[in-house]
Amino acid sequence: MPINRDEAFDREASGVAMVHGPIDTVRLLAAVGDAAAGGNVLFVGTVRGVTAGAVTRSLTYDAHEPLAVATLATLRREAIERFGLTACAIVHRLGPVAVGEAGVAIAASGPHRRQAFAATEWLLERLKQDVPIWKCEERGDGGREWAHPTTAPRPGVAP
Amino acid sequence: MPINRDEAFDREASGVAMVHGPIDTVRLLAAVGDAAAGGNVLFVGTVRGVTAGAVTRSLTYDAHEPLAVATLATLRREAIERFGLTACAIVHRLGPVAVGEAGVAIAASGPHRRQAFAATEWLLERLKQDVPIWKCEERGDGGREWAHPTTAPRPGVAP
Amino acid sequence: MHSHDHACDHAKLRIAVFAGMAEVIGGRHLELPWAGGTVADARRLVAGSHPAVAGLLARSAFALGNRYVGDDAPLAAGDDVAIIPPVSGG
Amino acid sequence: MHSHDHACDHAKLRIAVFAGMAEVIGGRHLELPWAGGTVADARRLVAGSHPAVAGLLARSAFALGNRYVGDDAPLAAGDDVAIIPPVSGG
Repeated sequence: MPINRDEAFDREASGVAMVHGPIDTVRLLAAVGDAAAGGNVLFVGTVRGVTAGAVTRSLTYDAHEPLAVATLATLRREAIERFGLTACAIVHRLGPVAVGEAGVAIAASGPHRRQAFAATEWLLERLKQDVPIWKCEERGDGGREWAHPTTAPRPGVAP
Repeated sequence: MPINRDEAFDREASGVAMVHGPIDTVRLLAAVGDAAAGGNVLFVGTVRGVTAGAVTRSLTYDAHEPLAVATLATLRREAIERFGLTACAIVHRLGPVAVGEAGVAIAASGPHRRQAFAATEWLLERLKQDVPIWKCEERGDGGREWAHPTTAPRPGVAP
Repeated sequence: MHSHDHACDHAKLRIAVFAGMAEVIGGRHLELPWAGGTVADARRLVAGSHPAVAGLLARSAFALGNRYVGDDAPLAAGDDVAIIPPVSGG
Repeated sequence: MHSHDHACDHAKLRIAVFAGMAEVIGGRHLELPWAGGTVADARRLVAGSHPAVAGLLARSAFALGNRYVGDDAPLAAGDDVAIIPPVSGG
Protein backbone atom coordinates (compact mmCIF):
# COMPACT_ATOMS: atom_id res chain seq x y z
CA MET A 1 0.00 0.00 0.00
CA PRO A 2 2.31 2.82 -1.08
CA ILE A 3 1.16 6.26 -0.06
CA ASN A 4 0.90 8.14 -3.29
CA ARG A 5 2.17 11.69 -3.39
CA ASP A 6 -1.20 12.78 -4.72
CA GLU A 7 -2.97 11.46 -1.67
CA ALA A 8 -3.44 13.78 1.27
CA PHE A 9 -0.37 14.00 3.45
CA ASP A 10 -2.07 13.63 6.77
CA ARG A 11 0.18 15.23 9.33
CA GLU A 12 -2.17 14.63 12.23
CA ALA A 13 -2.68 10.95 11.47
CA SER A 14 0.91 9.89 11.10
CA GLY A 15 3.30 12.52 9.74
CA VAL A 16 5.19 9.82 7.85
CA ALA A 17 4.95 8.58 4.30
CA MET A 18 6.69 6.40 1.74
CA VAL A 19 6.25 7.77 -1.79
CA HIS A 20 6.96 6.39 -5.26
CA GLY A 21 7.21 9.81 -6.93
CA PRO A 22 9.13 13.02 -6.20
CA ILE A 23 9.02 14.20 -2.58
CA ASP A 24 7.09 17.43 -2.13
CA THR A 25 9.55 19.20 0.19
CA VAL A 26 7.59 22.45 0.07
CA ARG A 27 4.54 20.73 1.45
CA LEU A 28 6.65 19.01 4.09
CA LEU A 29 8.01 22.30 5.40
CA ALA A 30 4.55 23.87 5.33
CA ALA A 31 3.19 20.88 7.26
CA VAL A 32 5.32 21.70 10.32
CA GLY A 33 4.58 25.45 10.33
CA ASP A 34 3.00 26.60 13.58
CA ALA A 35 2.60 29.87 15.49
CA ALA A 36 4.23 28.14 18.47
CA ALA A 37 7.36 27.34 16.46
CA GLY A 38 10.40 29.59 16.12
CA GLY A 39 12.82 27.14 14.52
CA ASN A 40 11.96 25.11 11.43
CA VAL A 41 14.46 22.71 9.91
CA LEU A 42 14.05 20.84 6.65
CA PHE A 43 16.60 18.21 5.68
CA VAL A 44 16.57 16.86 2.14
CA GLY A 45 18.85 13.97 1.24
CA THR A 46 19.52 14.05 -2.49
CA VAL A 47 21.21 11.51 -4.73
CA ARG A 48 24.82 12.59 -5.20
CA GLY A 49 26.25 12.14 -8.69
CA VAL A 50 29.77 11.36 -7.58
CA THR A 51 30.96 9.45 -4.50
CA ALA A 52 34.70 9.08 -3.92
CA GLY A 53 35.38 9.57 -7.62
CA ALA A 54 32.82 6.97 -8.78
CA VAL A 55 29.88 8.17 -10.84
CA THR A 56 26.39 7.31 -9.58
CA ARG A 57 23.64 7.19 -12.19
CA SER A 58 20.71 6.61 -9.87
CA LEU A 59 19.60 4.93 -6.67
CA THR A 60 16.77 2.49 -6.20
CA TYR A 61 15.12 2.09 -2.80
CA ASP A 62 13.35 -1.04 -1.59
CA ALA A 63 11.51 -1.36 1.73
CA HIS A 64 9.34 -3.52 3.92
CA GLU A 65 6.71 -0.84 3.63
CA PRO A 66 4.36 -1.61 6.55
CA LEU A 67 7.26 -2.14 8.96
CA ALA A 68 9.10 0.90 7.60
CA VAL A 69 6.05 3.14 8.03
CA ALA A 70 5.41 1.80 11.53
CA THR A 71 9.06 2.31 12.51
CA LEU A 72 9.12 5.84 11.09
CA ALA A 73 5.92 6.68 12.98
CA THR A 74 7.45 5.41 16.23
CA LEU A 75 10.66 7.39 15.66
CA ARG A 76 8.64 10.52 14.86
CA ARG A 77 6.61 10.24 18.06
CA GLU A 78 9.79 9.65 20.06
CA ALA A 79 11.46 12.69 18.48
CA ILE A 80 8.47 14.93 19.25
CA GLU A 81 8.57 13.85 22.89
CA ARG A 82 12.35 13.80 23.34
CA PHE A 83 13.04 17.18 21.72
CA GLY A 84 9.75 18.95 22.55
CA LEU A 85 8.91 19.50 18.91
CA THR A 86 5.91 21.45 17.72
CA ALA A 87 5.55 19.26 14.65
CA CYS A 88 7.49 16.75 12.59
CA ALA A 89 7.08 15.04 9.24
CA ILE A 90 9.14 12.39 7.44
CA VAL A 91 8.95 11.18 3.85
CA HIS A 92 11.09 8.50 2.21
CA ARG A 93 11.16 7.71 -1.48
CA LEU A 94 10.82 4.19 -2.94
CA GLY A 95 11.86 2.85 -6.34
CA PRO A 96 14.32 4.53 -8.71
CA VAL A 97 15.59 8.05 -7.85
CA ALA A 98 17.69 10.13 -10.26
CA VAL A 99 20.79 12.12 -9.34
CA GLY A 100 19.77 15.42 -7.74
CA GLU A 101 16.39 14.12 -6.64
CA ALA A 102 15.40 13.65 -3.00
CA GLY A 103 15.51 10.20 -1.42
CA VAL A 104 14.46 11.34 2.03
CA ALA A 105 13.14 14.51 3.64
CA ILE A 106 12.59 15.33 7.29
CA ALA A 107 10.97 18.51 8.62
CA ALA A 108 10.89 19.46 12.28
CA SER A 109 9.70 22.57 14.07
CA GLY A 110 10.12 23.59 17.69
CA PRO A 111 9.85 26.65 19.88
CA HIS A 112 13.63 27.07 19.56
CA ARG A 113 16.01 26.25 16.75
CA ARG A 114 18.22 23.82 18.68
CA GLN A 115 15.29 21.45 19.20
CA ALA A 116 14.53 21.37 15.49
CA PHE A 117 18.17 20.84 14.49
CA ALA A 118 18.83 18.16 17.09
CA ALA A 119 15.62 16.28 16.29
CA THR A 120 16.25 16.29 12.54
CA GLU A 121 19.79 14.97 12.94
CA TRP A 122 18.66 12.36 15.47
CA LEU A 123 15.85 11.18 13.19
CA LEU A 124 18.23 10.80 10.26
CA GLU A 125 20.66 8.72 12.32
CA ARG A 126 17.88 6.50 13.60
CA LEU A 127 16.28 6.19 10.17
CA LYS A 128 19.57 4.98 8.71
CA GLN A 129 19.96 2.41 11.51
CA ASP A 130 16.45 1.19 12.28
CA VAL A 131 14.09 1.53 9.33
CA PRO A 132 13.80 -1.43 6.89
CA ILE A 133 14.69 0.50 3.74
CA TRP A 134 17.55 -0.43 1.40
CA LYS A 135 19.32 1.37 -1.40
CA CYS A 136 20.82 -0.04 -4.57
CA GLU A 137 23.39 2.11 -6.29
CA GLU A 138 23.53 2.04 -10.09
CA ARG A 139 26.98 3.22 -11.10
CA GLY A 140 28.15 4.92 -14.25
CA ASP A 141 30.20 1.82 -15.17
CA GLY A 142 27.01 -0.24 -15.32
CA GLY A 143 27.57 -1.97 -11.97
CA ARG A 144 24.86 -2.09 -9.35
CA GLU A 145 24.90 -3.14 -5.73
CA TRP A 146 22.45 -3.30 -2.86
CA ALA A 147 23.89 -1.79 0.32
CA HIS A 148 23.76 -4.10 3.35
CA PRO A 149 26.37 -2.58 5.63
CA THR A 150 28.48 -5.17 7.41
CA THR A 151 29.11 -2.75 10.26
CA ALA A 152 25.41 -2.33 11.03
CA PRO A 153 23.81 -4.17 13.93
CA ARG A 154 21.23 -6.77 12.97
CA PRO A 155 17.92 -4.91 12.44
CA GLY A 156 15.46 -5.01 15.31
CA VAL A 157 18.16 -5.80 17.85
CA ALA A 158 18.54 -3.11 20.47
CA PRO A 159 22.18 -2.00 20.75
CA MET B 1 19.20 49.59 -1.53
CA PRO B 2 17.03 46.74 -0.34
CA ILE B 3 17.05 43.69 -2.57
CA ASN B 4 13.46 43.18 -3.53
CA ARG B 5 12.09 39.65 -3.50
CA ASP B 6 11.01 40.13 -7.10
CA GLU B 7 14.55 40.82 -8.21
CA ALA B 8 16.70 37.91 -9.29
CA PHE B 9 18.24 36.11 -6.37
CA ASP B 10 21.74 35.88 -7.71
CA ARG B 11 23.35 32.91 -6.04
CA GLU B 12 26.59 33.23 -7.93
CA ALA B 13 27.02 36.89 -7.20
CA SER B 14 26.51 36.86 -3.47
CA GLY B 15 24.08 34.24 -2.14
CA VAL B 16 22.84 36.70 0.46
CA ALA B 17 19.89 39.08 0.49
CA MET B 18 17.87 41.36 2.75
CA VAL B 19 14.22 41.44 1.73
CA HIS B 20 11.24 43.61 2.70
CA GLY B 21 8.61 41.03 1.74
CA PRO B 22 8.05 37.34 2.53
CA ILE B 23 11.12 35.12 2.18
CA ASP B 24 10.85 32.65 -0.69
CA THR B 25 12.15 29.57 1.13
CA VAL B 26 11.34 27.26 -1.77
CA ARG B 27 13.59 29.26 -4.03
CA LEU B 28 16.29 29.31 -1.37
CA LEU B 29 16.37 25.52 -1.12
CA ALA B 30 16.33 25.19 -4.90
CA ALA B 31 19.24 27.63 -5.12
CA VAL B 32 21.56 25.25 -3.24
CA GLY B 33 20.55 22.10 -5.17
CA ASP B 34 23.50 20.48 -6.92
CA ALA B 35 24.37 17.04 -8.31
CA ALA B 36 27.47 17.10 -6.08
CA ALA B 37 25.35 17.56 -2.93
CA GLY B 38 23.90 14.74 -0.85
CA GLY B 39 22.79 16.74 2.19
CA ASN B 40 20.61 19.84 1.93
CA VAL B 41 19.52 21.74 5.02
CA LEU B 42 17.07 24.62 5.12
CA PHE B 43 16.57 26.53 8.35
CA VAL B 44 13.65 28.92 8.62
CA GLY B 45 13.34 31.11 11.69
CA THR B 46 9.70 32.07 12.15
CA VAL B 47 8.10 34.60 14.49
CA ARG B 48 6.80 32.70 17.51
CA GLY B 49 3.44 33.83 18.86
CA VAL B 50 4.21 33.12 22.49
CA THR B 51 7.50 33.46 24.38
CA ALA B 52 7.62 32.50 28.05
CA GLY B 53 3.87 33.07 28.35
CA ALA B 54 3.95 36.53 26.76
CA VAL B 55 2.08 37.02 23.49
CA THR B 56 4.05 38.42 20.56
CA ARG B 57 2.03 40.22 17.89
CA SER B 58 4.82 40.83 15.42
CA LEU B 59 8.51 41.61 15.06
CA THR B 60 10.10 44.47 13.21
CA TYR B 61 13.66 44.19 11.93
CA ASP B 62 16.01 47.10 11.34
CA ALA B 63 19.49 46.85 9.85
CA HIS B 64 22.53 48.71 8.61
CA GLU B 65 21.85 47.19 5.22
CA PRO B 66 25.16 47.62 3.39
CA LEU B 67 27.17 46.44 6.40
CA ALA B 68 24.71 43.60 7.08
CA VAL B 69 24.88 42.37 3.48
CA ALA B 70 28.67 42.61 3.47
CA THR B 71 28.91 40.73 6.78
CA LEU B 72 26.50 38.01 5.61
CA ALA B 73 28.50 37.59 2.40
CA THR B 74 31.71 37.20 4.40
CA LEU B 75 30.11 34.65 6.75
CA ARG B 76 28.72 32.72 3.78
CA ARG B 77 32.11 32.53 2.09
CA GLU B 78 33.71 31.44 5.38
CA ALA B 79 31.05 28.72 5.86
CA ILE B 80 31.56 27.36 2.34
CA GLU B 81 35.28 27.09 2.95
CA ARG B 82 35.15 25.87 6.54
CA PHE B 83 32.51 23.17 6.00
CA GLY B 84 33.26 22.28 2.36
CA LEU B 85 29.79 23.27 1.21
CA THR B 86 28.53 22.81 -2.31
CA ALA B 87 26.34 25.90 -2.05
CA CYS B 88 24.87 28.26 0.54
CA ALA B 89 22.28 31.03 0.57
CA ILE B 90 21.08 33.37 3.31
CA VAL B 91 18.10 35.72 3.38
CA HIS B 92 17.04 38.01 6.23
CA ARG B 93 13.80 39.91 6.40
CA LEU B 94 13.53 43.66 7.18
CA GLY B 95 10.57 45.67 8.47
CA PRO B 96 7.47 44.21 10.14
CA VAL B 97 7.04 40.42 10.19
CA ALA B 98 3.83 38.72 11.37
CA VAL B 99 3.64 35.72 13.69
CA GLY B 100 4.32 32.53 11.72
CA GLU B 101 6.24 34.34 8.99
CA ALA B 102 9.95 33.84 8.36
CA GLY B 103 12.47 36.36 9.69
CA VAL B 104 15.53 34.52 8.45
CA ALA B 105 16.27 31.54 6.23
CA ILE B 106 19.56 29.76 5.60
CA ALA B 107 20.08 26.96 3.06
CA ALA B 108 23.26 24.92 2.82
CA SER B 109 24.19 21.89 0.76
CA GLY B 110 27.23 19.67 0.97
CA PRO B 111 28.43 16.29 -0.21
CA HIS B 112 27.43 14.88 3.20
CA ARG B 113 24.68 15.82 5.60
CA ARG B 114 26.90 16.69 8.56
CA GLN B 115 28.53 19.50 6.61
CA ALA B 116 25.17 21.04 5.77
CA PHE B 117 23.84 20.76 9.34
CA ALA B 118 27.00 22.10 10.94
CA ALA B 119 27.28 25.00 8.51
CA THR B 120 23.66 26.06 8.96
CA GLU B 121 23.91 26.05 12.73
CA TRP B 122 27.24 27.87 12.66
CA LEU B 123 25.87 30.52 10.29
CA LEU B 124 22.88 31.13 12.54
CA GLU B 125 25.09 31.57 15.59
CA ARG B 126 27.37 33.96 13.76
CA LEU B 127 24.46 35.86 12.21
CA LYS B 128 22.98 36.44 15.66
CA GLN B 129 26.33 37.69 16.98
CA ASP B 130 27.93 39.58 14.12
CA VAL B 131 25.41 40.98 11.66
CA PRO B 132 24.05 44.52 12.25
CA ILE B 133 20.38 43.57 12.33
CA TRP B 134 18.02 44.34 15.22
CA LYS B 135 14.57 43.14 16.19
CA CYS B 136 11.79 45.01 17.94
CA GLU B 137 9.15 42.87 19.58
CA GLU B 138 5.58 44.15 19.57
CA ARG B 139 3.75 42.39 22.38
CA GLY B 140 0.10 41.57 22.80
CA ASP B 141 -0.13 44.04 25.72
CA GLY B 142 0.84 46.89 23.37
CA GLY B 143 4.41 47.15 24.62
CA ARG B 144 7.30 47.22 22.21
CA GLU B 145 11.02 46.93 22.75
CA TRP B 146 14.16 46.85 20.63
CA ALA B 147 16.47 44.03 21.61
CA HIS B 148 20.04 45.12 22.37
CA PRO B 149 21.36 42.20 24.42
CA THR B 150 23.50 43.29 27.34
CA THR B 151 25.34 39.98 27.25
CA ALA B 152 26.48 40.46 23.66
CA PRO B 153 30.01 41.63 22.87
CA ARG B 154 30.29 45.03 21.25
CA PRO B 155 29.71 44.56 17.49
CA GLY B 156 32.79 44.43 15.31
CA VAL B 157 35.06 43.49 18.21
CA ALA B 158 36.67 40.09 17.75
CA PRO B 159 36.03 37.85 20.78
CA MET C 1 2.45 -24.94 -6.26
CA HIS C 2 0.07 -24.95 -3.28
CA SER C 3 -1.23 -21.40 -3.40
CA HIS C 4 -4.28 -22.35 -1.30
CA ASP C 5 -3.51 -21.86 2.38
CA HIS C 6 -5.42 -24.49 4.39
CA ALA C 7 -3.40 -26.69 6.78
CA CYS C 8 -2.25 -29.90 5.16
CA ASP C 9 0.89 -31.95 5.08
CA HIS C 10 2.06 -29.87 2.09
CA ALA C 11 1.77 -26.58 4.08
CA LYS C 12 4.21 -23.83 3.08
CA LEU C 13 5.80 -20.94 4.94
CA ARG C 14 5.87 -17.89 2.69
CA ILE C 15 8.67 -15.43 3.54
CA ALA C 16 9.05 -11.96 2.04
CA VAL C 17 12.59 -11.03 1.03
CA PHE C 18 14.00 -7.67 -0.02
CA ALA C 19 16.82 -5.79 -1.70
CA GLY C 20 20.03 -7.78 -2.19
CA MET C 21 18.45 -10.97 -0.90
CA ALA C 22 15.53 -10.69 -3.36
CA GLU C 23 18.02 -10.07 -6.15
CA VAL C 24 20.10 -13.17 -5.38
CA ILE C 25 17.00 -15.34 -4.91
CA GLY C 26 15.37 -13.89 -8.02
CA GLY C 27 12.03 -13.09 -6.43
CA ARG C 28 10.25 -11.18 -3.64
CA HIS C 29 9.19 -14.31 -1.72
CA LEU C 30 10.56 -17.66 -0.59
CA GLU C 31 8.36 -20.69 0.08
CA LEU C 32 9.47 -23.34 2.53
CA PRO C 33 7.73 -26.67 3.15
CA TRP C 34 6.47 -26.12 6.67
CA ALA C 35 5.08 -28.52 9.22
CA GLY C 36 5.69 -25.98 11.99
CA GLY C 37 8.85 -24.72 13.67
CA THR C 38 10.73 -21.66 14.85
CA VAL C 39 12.63 -18.81 13.22
CA ALA C 40 15.80 -20.88 13.78
CA ASP C 41 14.28 -23.71 11.76
CA ALA C 42 13.34 -21.32 8.97
CA ARG C 43 16.92 -19.95 8.96
CA ARG C 44 18.34 -23.46 8.52
CA LEU C 45 15.94 -24.25 5.69
CA VAL C 46 16.64 -20.99 3.82
CA ALA C 47 20.41 -21.36 4.22
CA GLY C 48 20.14 -24.93 2.94
CA SER C 49 17.99 -24.16 -0.08
CA HIS C 50 19.72 -20.82 -0.94
CA PRO C 51 23.37 -21.08 0.16
CA ALA C 52 24.21 -17.89 -1.79
CA VAL C 53 22.33 -15.83 0.83
CA ALA C 54 23.59 -17.69 3.91
CA GLY C 55 26.08 -14.96 4.83
CA LEU C 56 23.57 -12.15 4.47
CA LEU C 57 20.93 -14.23 6.24
CA ALA C 58 23.13 -14.59 9.29
CA ARG C 59 23.20 -10.80 9.53
CA SER C 60 19.44 -10.48 8.99
CA ALA C 61 16.49 -10.30 11.36
CA PHE C 62 13.07 -11.93 11.00
CA ALA C 63 9.85 -9.95 11.21
CA LEU C 64 6.43 -11.40 11.95
CA GLY C 65 3.90 -8.80 10.84
CA ASN C 66 5.30 -5.45 12.06
CA ARG C 67 7.38 -6.96 14.91
CA TYR C 68 10.88 -8.33 14.94
CA VAL C 69 11.05 -11.84 16.39
CA GLY C 70 13.93 -13.82 17.85
CA ASP C 71 15.23 -17.21 16.75
CA ASP C 72 13.02 -19.10 19.22
CA ALA C 73 9.75 -17.55 18.00
CA PRO C 74 7.32 -20.09 16.51
CA LEU C 75 6.16 -19.55 12.92
CA ALA C 76 3.02 -21.03 11.36
CA ALA C 77 2.04 -21.50 7.74
CA GLY C 78 0.09 -18.41 6.72
CA ASP C 79 2.10 -16.08 8.98
CA ASP C 80 3.28 -12.76 7.54
CA VAL C 81 7.03 -13.41 7.75
CA ALA C 82 9.86 -11.31 6.32
CA ILE C 83 13.64 -11.42 6.36
CA ILE C 84 15.15 -8.02 7.14
CA PRO C 85 18.82 -7.68 6.11
CA PRO C 86 21.00 -4.80 7.36
CA VAL C 87 19.37 -1.55 6.30
CA SER C 88 20.70 1.34 4.21
CA GLY C 89 17.90 3.88 3.84
CA GLY C 90 18.34 7.63 4.01
CA MET D 1 20.33 73.12 8.67
CA HIS D 2 23.45 72.92 6.53
CA SER D 3 22.43 70.17 4.13
CA HIS D 4 25.10 71.24 1.65
CA ASP D 5 28.28 69.42 2.39
CA HIS D 6 31.20 71.69 1.53
CA ALA D 7 33.80 72.26 4.19
CA CYS D 8 33.14 75.37 6.24
CA ASP D 9 33.30 76.30 9.86
CA HIS D 10 29.73 75.06 10.25
CA ALA D 11 30.71 71.52 9.05
CA LYS D 12 28.61 68.69 10.43
CA LEU D 13 29.26 65.01 11.06
CA ARG D 14 26.21 63.02 10.02
CA ILE D 15 25.85 59.70 11.89
CA ALA D 16 23.34 56.97 11.04
CA VAL D 17 21.58 55.43 14.03
CA PHE D 18 19.38 52.34 14.21
CA ALA D 19 16.83 50.37 16.17
CA GLY D 20 16.50 51.37 19.84
CA MET D 21 18.91 54.26 19.44
CA ALA D 22 16.93 55.68 16.50
CA GLU D 23 13.75 55.31 18.52
CA VAL D 24 15.11 57.25 21.54
CA ILE D 25 16.66 59.92 19.34
CA GLY D 26 13.53 60.16 17.21
CA GLY D 27 15.28 59.90 13.85
CA ARG D 28 17.58 57.81 11.67
CA HIS D 29 20.48 60.28 11.81
CA LEU D 30 22.34 62.49 14.22
CA GLU D 31 24.21 65.61 13.19
CA LEU D 32 27.16 66.84 15.20
CA PRO D 33 28.98 70.15 14.66
CA TRP D 34 32.33 68.86 13.47
CA ALA D 35 35.67 70.58 13.00
CA GLY D 36 37.42 67.18 12.89
CA GLY D 37 38.21 64.59 15.54
CA THR D 38 38.09 60.91 16.35
CA VAL D 39 35.42 58.32 17.16
CA ALA D 40 36.09 59.03 20.84
CA ASP D 41 35.28 62.72 20.25
CA ALA D 42 32.04 61.75 18.47
CA ARG D 43 31.10 59.46 21.37
CA ARG D 44 31.52 62.33 23.85
CA LEU D 45 29.46 64.70 21.73
CA VAL D 46 26.62 62.19 21.23
CA ALA D 47 26.54 61.25 24.93
CA GLY D 48 26.45 64.96 25.80
CA SER D 49 23.68 65.90 23.38
CA HIS D 50 21.60 62.72 23.92
CA PRO D 51 22.18 61.49 27.48
CA ALA D 52 19.26 59.03 27.12
CA VAL D 53 21.39 56.89 24.80
CA ALA D 54 24.66 57.13 26.72
CA GLY D 55 24.34 53.65 28.21
CA LEU D 56 23.53 52.00 24.90
CA LEU D 57 26.22 54.07 23.16
CA ALA D 58 28.88 52.72 25.51
CA ARG D 59 27.96 49.22 24.32
CA SER D 60 27.92 50.24 20.65
CA ALA D 61 30.53 50.20 17.90
CA PHE D 62 31.18 52.76 15.19
CA ALA D 63 31.27 51.89 11.51
CA LEU D 64 32.91 53.95 8.77
CA GLY D 65 31.45 52.72 5.50
CA ASN D 66 31.40 48.93 5.76
CA ARG D 67 34.22 48.74 8.33
CA TYR D 68 34.16 48.90 12.09
CA VAL D 69 36.53 51.49 13.48
CA GLY D 70 38.11 51.96 16.91
CA ASP D 71 37.89 54.96 19.20
CA ASP D 72 41.10 56.50 17.86
CA ALA D 73 39.98 56.49 14.22
CA PRO D 74 39.69 59.98 12.70
CA LEU D 75 36.32 61.02 11.28
CA ALA D 76 35.75 63.77 8.73
CA ALA D 77 32.63 65.70 7.79
CA GLY D 78 31.03 63.84 4.90
CA ASP D 79 32.16 60.41 6.12
CA ASP D 80 29.62 57.58 6.10
CA VAL D 81 29.47 56.98 9.85
CA ALA D 82 27.07 54.73 11.76
CA ILE D 83 26.57 53.67 15.37
CA ILE D 84 26.06 49.90 15.72
CA PRO D 85 24.44 48.87 19.02
CA PRO D 86 24.43 45.22 20.17
CA VAL D 87 22.71 43.16 17.50
CA SER D 88 19.67 40.88 17.71
CA GLY D 89 18.96 39.54 14.22
CA GLY D 90 17.90 36.00 13.41
